[in-house]
Amino acid sequence: MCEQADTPASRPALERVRVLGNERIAPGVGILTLHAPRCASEVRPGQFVHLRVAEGRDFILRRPFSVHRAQDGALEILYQVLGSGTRAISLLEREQVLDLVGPLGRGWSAPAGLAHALIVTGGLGAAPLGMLAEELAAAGVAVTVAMGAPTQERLVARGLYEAVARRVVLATDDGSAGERGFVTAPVQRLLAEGSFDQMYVCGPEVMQRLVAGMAKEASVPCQVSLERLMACGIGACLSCVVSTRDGLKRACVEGPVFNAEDVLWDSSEVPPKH
Amino acid sequence: MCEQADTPASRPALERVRVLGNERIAPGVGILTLHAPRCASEVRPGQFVHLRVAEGRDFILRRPFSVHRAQDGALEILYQVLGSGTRAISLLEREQVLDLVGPLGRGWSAPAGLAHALIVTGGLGAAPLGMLAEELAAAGVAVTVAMGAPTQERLVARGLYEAVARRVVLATDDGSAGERGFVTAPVQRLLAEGSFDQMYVCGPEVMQRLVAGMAKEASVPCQVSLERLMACGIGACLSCVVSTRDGLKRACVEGPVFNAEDVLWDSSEVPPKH
Amino acid sequence: MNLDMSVRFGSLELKNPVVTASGTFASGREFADFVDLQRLGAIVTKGVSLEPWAGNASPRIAETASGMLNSIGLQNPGVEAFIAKDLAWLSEHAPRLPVIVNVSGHSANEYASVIERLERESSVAAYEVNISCPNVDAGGMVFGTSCLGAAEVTAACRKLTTRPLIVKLTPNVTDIVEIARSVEAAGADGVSLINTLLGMSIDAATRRPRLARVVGGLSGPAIKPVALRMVWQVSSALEIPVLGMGGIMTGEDAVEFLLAGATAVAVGTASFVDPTATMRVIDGIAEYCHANNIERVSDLSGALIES
Amino acid sequence: MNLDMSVRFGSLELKNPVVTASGTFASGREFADFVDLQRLGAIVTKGVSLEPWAGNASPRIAETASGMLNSIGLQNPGVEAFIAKDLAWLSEHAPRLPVIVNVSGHSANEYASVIERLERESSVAAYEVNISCPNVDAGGMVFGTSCLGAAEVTAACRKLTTRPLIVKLTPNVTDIVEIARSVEAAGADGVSLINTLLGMSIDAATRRPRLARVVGGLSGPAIKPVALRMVWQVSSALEIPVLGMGGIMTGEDAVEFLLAGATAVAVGTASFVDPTATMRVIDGIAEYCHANNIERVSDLSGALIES
Ligand SMILES: Cc1cc2nc3c(=O)[nH]c(=O)nc-3n(C[C@H](O)[C@H](O)[C@H](O)COP(=O)(O)OP(=O)(O)OC[C@H]3O[C@@H](n4cnc5c(N)ncnc54)[C@H](O)[C@@H]3O)c2cc1C
Ligand SMILES: Cc1cc2nc3c(=O)[nH]c(=O)nc-3n(C[C@H](O)[C@H](O)[C@H](O)COP(=O)(O)OP(=O)(O)OC[C@H]3O[C@@H](n4cnc5c(N)ncnc54)[C@H](O)[C@@H]3O)c2cc1C
Ligand SMILES: Cc1cc2nc3c(=O)[nH]c(=O)nc-3n(C[C@H](O)[C@H](O)[C@H](O)COP(=O)(O)O)c2cc1C
Ligand SMILES: Cc1cc2nc3c(=O)[nH]c(=O)nc-3n(C[C@H](O)[C@H](O)[C@H](O)COP(=O)(O)O)c2cc1C
Ligand code: FES
Ligand code: FES
Repeated sequence: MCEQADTPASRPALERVRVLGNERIAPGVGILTLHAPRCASEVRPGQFVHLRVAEGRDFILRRPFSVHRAQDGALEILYQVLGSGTRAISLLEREQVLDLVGPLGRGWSAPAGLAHALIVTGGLGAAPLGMLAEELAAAGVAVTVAMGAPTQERLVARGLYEAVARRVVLATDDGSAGERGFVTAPVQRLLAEGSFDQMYVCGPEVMQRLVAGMAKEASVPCQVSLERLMACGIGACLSCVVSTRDGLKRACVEGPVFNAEDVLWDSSEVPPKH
Repeated sequence: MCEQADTPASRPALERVRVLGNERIAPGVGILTLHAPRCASEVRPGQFVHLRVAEGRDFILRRPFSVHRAQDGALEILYQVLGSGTRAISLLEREQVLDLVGPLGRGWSAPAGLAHALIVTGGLGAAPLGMLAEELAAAGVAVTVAMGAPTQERLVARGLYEAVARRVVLATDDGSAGERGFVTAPVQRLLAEGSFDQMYVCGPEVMQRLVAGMAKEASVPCQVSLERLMACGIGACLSCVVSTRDGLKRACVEGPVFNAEDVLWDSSEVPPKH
Repeated sequence: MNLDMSVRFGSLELKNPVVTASGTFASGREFADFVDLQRLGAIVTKGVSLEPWAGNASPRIAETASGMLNSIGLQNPGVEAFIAKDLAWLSEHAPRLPVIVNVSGHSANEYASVIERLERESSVAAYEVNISCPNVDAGGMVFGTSCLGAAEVTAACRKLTTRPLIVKLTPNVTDIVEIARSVEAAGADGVSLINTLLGMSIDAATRRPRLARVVGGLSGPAIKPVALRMVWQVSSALEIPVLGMGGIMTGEDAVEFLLAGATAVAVGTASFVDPTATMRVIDGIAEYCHANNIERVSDLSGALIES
Repeated sequence: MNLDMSVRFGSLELKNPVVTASGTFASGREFADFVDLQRLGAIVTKGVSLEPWAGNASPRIAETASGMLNSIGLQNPGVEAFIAKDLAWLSEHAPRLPVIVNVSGHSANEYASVIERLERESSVAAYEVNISCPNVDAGGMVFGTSCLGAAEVTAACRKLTTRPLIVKLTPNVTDIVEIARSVEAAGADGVSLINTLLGMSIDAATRRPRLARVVGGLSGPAIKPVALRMVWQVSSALEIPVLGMGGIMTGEDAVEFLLAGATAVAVGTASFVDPTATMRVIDGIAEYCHANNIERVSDLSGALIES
């Protein structure tokens, strides 16, 4: 189980990794599979890796990506093409070698005696919750998942969640799968119906904030995973701060997963939109 | 024949080209073959192309390379790995696409009635003289070649010259082929023996200067090909100037081939050595 | 949607906001094989001085990370030869292309004399007065680094012409706004920003500077953040328009300069990497406007959302 | 051949010339998984102020061509927390590593108060006084852009300590030598060059600045030519040693700074790209020395061949 995520047992390392596969799974979305034995064996759900997209000078900064799944020495990263770095990632081919720093950050944590968890994903927010859903299910925790996306085909990792969850509820902006509209509506209903011990949320920051508000009203503890621009990824540069009740916290080491109630949403900033 | 080189009939163009082959032929020396139909059909002996080594930001400047040979839509470039750009060239693989600007510059010219030409090469200086030797020989001109290099294996393009020249004289620093020492010694002897109408020289600038001096003493007209750092390659930036009796000339348009007697060697500068 | 690409740079009407950066495009002839010169908003010529200048010793350039250094040193054949060759060629081959002549001098008088001579030529549309070249000992950047010097040259030139007078400033100063204000007060109709940053490159293998003159001017994408910042600072503070430049490689880069407050932009080093760069930039701006429902390019100037 | 990597930076003995650039290495702890801290010549800590500083709003960084902008704004927990946490950690985990504390303030008094407090701590080897941060409104770069301001802060700090006092200068000035001379005259034992260049980045898609504070400091390989030039200018003019930095990614880059006249070098942005960068730079300098038959790294300083 994943209690350990709270105090990651592993230390990050710089690791040379090899591309095992790179598959397009939806328009502008792909899965990159990396041979990264050290990181794959150490990573905990919700942690991330800091990827060097290419040698040379095209990218001065690494790019942070959550680990979607990890097994047998392989890491899966679910990525969305947004800018130059993710475009370069989408062009990576089998056998290419790159490097990463990881595993990094504080992942999801499960309270003792967790019986029923509600996972809420929005778009690519499905990525960092994959490993968690698998581990929770394997440990006998009941998992309900609410997924939202613009369209049916953008409901990435839906298969994974359907395989392990007791129930998966879908919402799409265009109604092409599940109900039409935002995922917040089904979440509201689920909270009214069910009795959850813990919520896990990842997606656009505005969605996370709304869902966190619902969790609070329903008195369900809620964890969120926040994105920030990151230079170092290891806690040194202070580029990734999140405003919390305890002051500024670094998303790369004290996050990316935070307890929703600690986050001061008003003053936190989203990365530039595309 | 190559009289036209004097007034290049063709205009340069930006051309996307494809790598047909890239072979290592000596330590740190390779032949890059490019599918470049437009340039290959227009280029004259002694002209060069300005190669974009890679997209992205690793190289702000193009790299100038003489055309070694051109036939059937293919250009051959003989290159020596010196710095980051030529290292990147050495890693190019078949089917990769890059672009070039060319053909550029003023190439070798042949005086009317040329009967016997002496070609002198030093190291990679063998590159820009390949096409010339072939064209002269095909036109019935007698060609004698003096080649110099550090070692036998660095006598690049020796096969080409042996195939078309009446006589090829070799000199290597270590004596591994031909006589030991610089190519200047055999050139001196050849000039004493033979009666040449025209000399063509390319190699390290100090060698070109010495050979040009011998040519002058022997009253043989002599053309040299000079290397300069080049930004634009098309005559706009003035980074490539050569001091001549008529003032500063741009190596990229008024050269790279100059009449040796016009060059003011004292004030001309060599590119940084490695 | 009909896209209006034209901009007014002071009294100068340009069919689009893209011009060439001085010294990177010669006087156009060398690029005629690659671009349709008349598609340019204007051509800014290489620097022209009263007498011929020989420029600096070689090597004159060095490649750096996302940039290059140059120490050409304003080599040029002098104003008479410029008129006889370059201006004549332009009048014949690109008669509808506005010509902005970049002017150099060792003293305020020399700048003024070049302009005085060019006033007799009808094909000159405007002047860009370069008080910012880091590659000459007297004149050049010396004027551009003090308010007094900058104003002195500007005033001397202003007296001689009613044509648009653009003053090109150096970024190698503590307070660019102060300098810009002083040239505005001295009568400039616009400012060009930025000339090159003073830099240096060393070859560890030979232990020598890569440039014969040791230091030179840094241009290219490396300097874009500094250029954008100065364009933003100056255009916020001044009334007169800004010609923005420094590392523009694409249409999107150009749009960034417009948003920062530039009225028009110049493409420099990019033309070395890609001789068709100016055309790509024009096309890229048009694409951006189409994608973002912008009907007039001039609406982009200063449209940065700062809240 | 036995290679002597040690250098003397004023009275400071460093086992090699490679230190960390302030603000890019925190206080070392975060890098302990990646580097052997005690192999560093010294650690330069992040900026420390008298009271806690909250820093600037987010976003605080932006990537640029061969560089990055930051507007962290010197967020730090104040000198007391620094001593209790960072200095204590360093004393325990890297007892033989010289600690150079980077000092920030809004006024000359505030700088002095930080030093006054640190004087009581035996594990501080030297101070680097940052009068060059472009990311704070009062203090910071304001002092670094005038000779008077620079001298004032230097003198205030000098009075309070006999430890080596290094003053970190901003490149955003017209005449770096003039500023450097004034801090030398005011008692500095060395200068650090360069802090970041003031820059800006715009997202054309959103039409917004990429940094919440609009402008920020440019670092990384893009600025290396400017940094080398300033190191060369200042080390040629001053008696006191120069700590050179700006875009150092490799051992060869570091050698270039030494040749230009730096006595030691700092690695900054490179540590973000590669957390082991400092070690690679140390190894790279050693390799260069072996390949070039150099027995003492200190012989490289200022060994540029300029003829
Ligand atoms: C902890 C963490 C986990 C993440 N996990 C995933 C994931 O599993 N799948 C996925 O597709 N994306 C994930 N992201 C977002 C991903 O890092 C960005 O989409 C990516 O960096 C964009 O890079 P680019 O070069 O394509 O975009 P550009 O806009 O060209 O990048 C410019 C700079 O901005 C940064 N940047 C841009 N957008 C973001 C963003 N949303 N978050 C952080 N930095 C950004 C880049 O890293 C780079 O430094 C995660 C971000 C964080 C912080
Ligand atoms: C007209 C001309 C024809 C040439 N023909 C050939 C040829 O056929 N085969 C061959 O191997 N080389 C040739 N060269 C030299 C070749 O251009 C350089 O070796 C190459 O540019 C080095 O690039 P780099 O990135 O490896 O070196 P770096 O040192 O990393 O390059 C840095 C900068 O310096 C320039 N540079 C470095 N050395 C030279 C040089 N000797 N001449 C010009 N620029 C240089 C580069 O172009 C680049 O702008 C020619 C040069 C010129 C001017
Ligand atoms: C090779 C070269 C020569 C230049 N010559 C001049 C010049 O003669 N006059 C001038 O005002 N600016 C000159 N500049 C500066 C450019 O016009 C421009 O301001 C600068 O290069 C920044 O733009 P860029 O990054 O797009 O090149 C020159 C720049 C380069 C690279
Ligand atoms: C994220 C970041 C934070 C910085 N914080 C400080 C600081 O607190 N104090 C300081 O003097 N310099 C600070 N700097 C400047 C660096 O120490 C260094 O001078 C500059 O980045 C140039 O070096 P580089 O190109 O190797 O990064 C900071 C730089 C960066 C990138
Ligand atoms: S990314 Fe550097 S502190 Fe978080
Ligand atoms: S390389 Fe630009 S003029 Fe010759």
